[in-house]
Amino acid sequence: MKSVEEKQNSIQQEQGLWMFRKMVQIRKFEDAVREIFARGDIPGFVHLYAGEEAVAVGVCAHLTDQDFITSTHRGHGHCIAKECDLKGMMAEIYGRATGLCKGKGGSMHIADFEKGMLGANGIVGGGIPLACGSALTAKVKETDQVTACFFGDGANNEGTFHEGLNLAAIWNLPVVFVAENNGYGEATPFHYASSCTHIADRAQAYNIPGVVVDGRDAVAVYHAAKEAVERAKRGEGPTLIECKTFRNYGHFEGDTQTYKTKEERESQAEKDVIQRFIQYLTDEGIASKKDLDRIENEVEREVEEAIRFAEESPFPSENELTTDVYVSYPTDGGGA
Amino acid sequence: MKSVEEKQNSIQQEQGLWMFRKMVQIRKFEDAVREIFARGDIPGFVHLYAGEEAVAVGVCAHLTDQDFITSTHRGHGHCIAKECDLKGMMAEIYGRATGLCKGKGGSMHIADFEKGMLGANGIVGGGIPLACGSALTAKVKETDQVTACFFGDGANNEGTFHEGLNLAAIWNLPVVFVAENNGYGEATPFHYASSCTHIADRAQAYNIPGVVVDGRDAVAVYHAAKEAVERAKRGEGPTLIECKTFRNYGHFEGDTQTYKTKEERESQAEKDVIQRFIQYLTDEGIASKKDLDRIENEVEREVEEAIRFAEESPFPSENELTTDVYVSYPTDGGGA
Amino acid sequence: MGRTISFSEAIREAMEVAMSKNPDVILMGEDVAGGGGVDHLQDDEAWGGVLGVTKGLVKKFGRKRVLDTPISEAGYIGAAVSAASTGLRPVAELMFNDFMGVCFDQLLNQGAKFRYMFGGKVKTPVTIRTMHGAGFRAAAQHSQSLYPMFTSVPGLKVVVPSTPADAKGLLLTAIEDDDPVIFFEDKTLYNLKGEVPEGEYRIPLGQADMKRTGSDITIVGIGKQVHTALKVADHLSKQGVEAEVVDPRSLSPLDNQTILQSVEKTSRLIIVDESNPRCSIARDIAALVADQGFDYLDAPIKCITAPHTPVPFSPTLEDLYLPSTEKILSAAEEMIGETLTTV
Amino acid sequence: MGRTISFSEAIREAMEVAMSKNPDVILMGEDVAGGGGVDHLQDDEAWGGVLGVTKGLVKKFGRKRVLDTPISEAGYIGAAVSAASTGLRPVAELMFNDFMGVCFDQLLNQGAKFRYMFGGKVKTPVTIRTMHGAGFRAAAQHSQSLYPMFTSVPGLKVVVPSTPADAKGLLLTAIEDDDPVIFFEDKTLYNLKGEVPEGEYRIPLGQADMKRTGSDITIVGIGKQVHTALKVADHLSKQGVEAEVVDPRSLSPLDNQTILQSVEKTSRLIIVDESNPRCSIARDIAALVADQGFDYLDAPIKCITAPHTPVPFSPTLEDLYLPSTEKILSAAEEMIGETLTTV
Ligand SMILES: Cc1ncc(C[n+]2csc(CCOP(=O)(O)OP(=O)(O)O)c2C)c(N)n1
Ligand SMILES: Cc1ncc(C[n+]2csc(CCOP(=O)(O)OP(=O)(O)O)c2C)c(N)n1
Ligand SMILES: [Mg+2]
Ligand SMILES: [Mg+2]
Repeated sequence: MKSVEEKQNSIQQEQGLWMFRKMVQIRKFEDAVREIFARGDIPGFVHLYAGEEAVAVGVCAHLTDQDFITSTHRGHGHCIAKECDLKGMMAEIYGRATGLCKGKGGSMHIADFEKGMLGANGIVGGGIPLACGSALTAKVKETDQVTACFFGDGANNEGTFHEGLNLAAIWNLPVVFVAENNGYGEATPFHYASSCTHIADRAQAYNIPGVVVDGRDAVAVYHAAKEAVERAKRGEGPTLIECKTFRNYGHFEGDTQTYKTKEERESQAEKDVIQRFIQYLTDEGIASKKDLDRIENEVEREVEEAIRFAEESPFPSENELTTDVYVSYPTDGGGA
Repeated sequence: MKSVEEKQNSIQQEQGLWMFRKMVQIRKFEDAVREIFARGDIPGFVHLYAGEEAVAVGVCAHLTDQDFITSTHRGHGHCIAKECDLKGMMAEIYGRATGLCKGKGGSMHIADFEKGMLGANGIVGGGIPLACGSALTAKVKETDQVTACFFGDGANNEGTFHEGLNLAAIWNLPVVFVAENNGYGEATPFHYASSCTHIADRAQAYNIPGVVVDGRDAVAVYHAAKEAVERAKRGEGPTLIECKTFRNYGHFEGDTQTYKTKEERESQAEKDVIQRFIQYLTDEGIASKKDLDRIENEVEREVEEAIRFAEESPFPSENELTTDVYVSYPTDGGGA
Repeated sequence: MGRTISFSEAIREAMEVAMSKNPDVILMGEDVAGGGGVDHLQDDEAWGGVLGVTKGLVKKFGRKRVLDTPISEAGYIGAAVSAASTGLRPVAELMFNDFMGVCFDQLLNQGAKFRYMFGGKVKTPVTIRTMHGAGFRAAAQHSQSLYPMFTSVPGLKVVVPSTPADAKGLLLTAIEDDDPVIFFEDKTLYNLKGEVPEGEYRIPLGQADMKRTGSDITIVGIGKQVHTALKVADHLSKQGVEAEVVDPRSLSPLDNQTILQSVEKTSRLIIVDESNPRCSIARDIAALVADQGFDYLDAPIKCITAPHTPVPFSPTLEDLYLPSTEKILSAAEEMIGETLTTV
Repeated sequence: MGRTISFSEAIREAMEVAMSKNPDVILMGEDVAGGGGVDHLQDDEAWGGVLGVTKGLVKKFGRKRVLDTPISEAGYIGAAVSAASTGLRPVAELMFNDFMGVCFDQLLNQGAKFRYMFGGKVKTPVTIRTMHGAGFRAAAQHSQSLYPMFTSVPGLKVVVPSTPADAKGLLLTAIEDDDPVIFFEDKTLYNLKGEVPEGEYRIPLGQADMKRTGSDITIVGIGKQVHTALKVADHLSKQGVEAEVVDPRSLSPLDNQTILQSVEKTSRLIIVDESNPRCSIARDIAALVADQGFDYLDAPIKCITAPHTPVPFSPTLEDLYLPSTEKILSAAEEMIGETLTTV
């Protein structure tokens, strides 16, 4: 095992800047969505990823477009870390024809298979078996594609968690299970709903490695994910990484979070993941404050552009209602 | 902790003879079913419990009619250990009107709520959430009823296993989870399907005690169950007991068991659970060979009577087809 | 009669009445209390369900009877079913009916079949409350109306109320019913206000309600679509066509007689429902009438449903997805053989 | 034409052809190979599924392409769905359709909706093979016919074959189809023999088969009930009534045209199916005709289905549960307005 210092040193400049950019993209994207939602321009409900950036970014830093991820209802961050187009994402959230899913999916169902992003998911725990599927494809086709499977602390009590981890373990599938433990499933605390002390402890039940990392430390996530991804690529099977993290806002927009104390909200907010990563990058001399400011400004503009793009985009045309149900659409849609 | 000897000494004569009787009842009942099935007089398919008697009996020795059990597709043994009537059981398996479920349930769905037997179950893992339900009733009503939940090694990979154990753990429910590890789910070995070394290891994932016992040793099961039942009654929550056991016959009648080697079949059969318990009872001076022979003869007659009863019983009358769907059966059965 | 309260308040009231009367009634579900295990949380600040329907009940009845569950639907729905068959009378919330797929076995093969499989020797008085319906911009996995699947299962009863008063009366009956009942709540109706009787108020299952009488055409509406049907009826009335609007309220048991009698009177039938069309309750009712009411009919039976597609997210598409007054009117027009001005 | 082989051999053959042609086709399910991880087991002694339908395939294609799974239906059905959307073409076996309740979400909300939710940018060529049907004395949890629920889900295709040749032709098409297909196999038909073409043989989905032509009455049969319908037709023929027996073969897509054309010719319709009645495929087809074929009809549409009860275990009750030739004949009799001698 390398020491922590040695590990930290291994983040290369290019990688570090990419991570920073992605984290800032997520934060600014989510903050913008929050604002737009508040003024009523975004339909439905949205679950924001702000505060948890280090997790998605630290993991996806090791993945290429050929690798896969599965995601959750809180999926914007995973999409961005997997390099989905911000414009297409924002348009999707606005329900526009130019969205990544033509406006048919919405916030909870953004996918981009070309980027290996297999879909956000409105079903808690729904993505875990799916991660086994893409990993099975890689295994049968003998590619070295890895699947990262993101899910929340609430999801770790779903049956699919158990079935998926066991299946990945016995088939030795190249999956990295990433538990995003933000302490709550909706309003219910992790310690009430889960009988385990740490989600990572459950890895023992599958004879796979289980690791707890500080999910607000992008560097720590980066290193844990690196090991797990390499392990998977070597054909040594799945790993479970638990990232202890913090959700900056409510479960969904509109949640007043009475279940969190004021102190809890404030003390955690202090440990902001982006500030912390900036500190790291500058301390290590990987980037200057100027570089980072430049990136922030660029991202600022990207997000503005994404919003403009979305707002200027048309809604889907009427005929889109009944297309895309089947690849081949015989008769009149199944007798309907 | 008491020593093994001290513990063994604690089986009282009455209890020991009850256990012996129940084990012999199960064995003779199952062997009879096997014969009748082979000659074609029993419809459908049957899964026999022969070989696993020590588990059901060792656990149910601690339960009264007020306590509950949930069961599996391989449920005859659980029924008998929970004191279901042999005649009513046999008639049920024959599909007769006098069966415990009026012939409507069959081998896989025998239940007797008056005895606290909440039903065999055709769905692997299906009984695990149900066990949490009866335990919840006991908890809310503040009774000291315990629920024993039997399930197989195959079932330990179902999502319901995970959800049920977690639920019982966080709610501190009075459940004893009894994993009957006979090494196979159908033709698939435990070690192929399950990523854990022992099912009991999975207890750690729920912060509850997990115990492995030799499920072919009725005394060992008895003591492990005693501790777990007492713990549950003290309000200290669930325990997971894994009983390593052996299925004397195939998965269902007709299975030629090519997946077991001849040696495996023979070496295990040698360790017959009933012979072993006889040895114990006589060695300890709890019962004489004569007592046991008398019980065997009595059971022989009970099983014969049960068969006669079943064979002489009528099939259900036609109107039974549409009764018992609802308690109140308004209009013509839901518009049908 | 009662005061004017909302659909969601009416539902809460039914639970409150049932819980006050019978200590065996308990609530369970994800955040039905809200914030389970949070020490500092005042009970009146607890969520009370994701849309606040059970808010206040934990304050009144305590956390022993209002149980937050983990996100383990198979686990707690199964527990509710079995708690019911062993002496409690649980009301379990399956947040969105779309989540049935992770817990359906505990209803399909367990709760629904206990009584039959066990020869009539057990009852399972469990109520499952669950949200359904499109129009909330909640997309494909949170907008379905899946009651046809439940209706097809012998042993289950299925209720889909359309008004606050019906919701209260039916839910109280459902909770007190000795069979498993699946109670569907359209999330887009929660804010709908209406007069609701105070205290104990019950409506029997299997009794349709004539939401409007008329002699020219029968429109059967399910849940929210009762209101669409009423709108259409108003419009038709202005043109001299009197529609009878029948609200079955419970789909299983279904009040065949009221539907058939209405068609006997009007000779024309439209069924409006927002489930997908195939094997739907709309087609189920159509088939009932095509058999037992065939001789009454003067025109083809029309089902106005959602198309055979998932629920789209985009508002423009979702609005098209739902049955519209236009579609119903044009069906009515065709049947009556006259041109009616569209709304 | 082909040799005479059984329904189950025909199904195996379709898989064999598909696997030989395309390395992306894999099989997975509980004991579909049989004895996964057993060292001493010869591949030709492996189970090949609980009733031996896949027997021999592991010997031919190896354990890398024929995968025994743990008893984790949500896990492996979900894996099959996602393997399909990422490049494989899996055929997953859900042993009994009754087990859908433990894994339905992966089909209902995942596989079925991917294409639509993701804006048409993905295809999910997965086939789920599953056993259904009563008559095997397998009791309430192993005897259901649950295709109506699947038929109601947009995005899924649903196939219910009645003969060995259809089974082979439809399964090969299903496996090669780019959408998720649920393929239902009646376990009581496995030993049914029939002529089956060798090698590649395909039948398109959405194309009903006229199993018998006639001019007096249309009987639509589903799965095994096609055979009951044919028996009835023989009997009717002796009495001078010629029934047309239509086998839809796939329920989604459904071949509306063939059904409607037949009713146009005969003016009378009976649908025979063994699912429970409510929201069933029988009622679905009845509603179709009550709308689009109303003017052809001379008599009420009759659905002969199972009653609204779980499947009873006792053989005497189970026999009563299934649609009988007597019931169909008496429905036909009523329609034709003549007294027919019962079989
Ligand atoms: C099967 C299912 N059950 C319940 C829900 C409702 N729901 C949506 S998000 C959520 C909380 C999830 O908590 P967690 O997994 O910790 O993720 P987080 O929101 O904290 O990121 C719940 C209960 C759902 N979408 N799917
Ligand atoms: C949900 C579900 N999946 C699959 C089956 C088919 N099945 C019946 S018994 C069985 C094996 C169960 O193995 P195990 O739990 O070890 O119990 P055992 O038979 O060894 O007692 C299987 C796969 C089922 N009944 N239910
Ligand atoms: Mg969380
Ligand atoms: Mg086993």
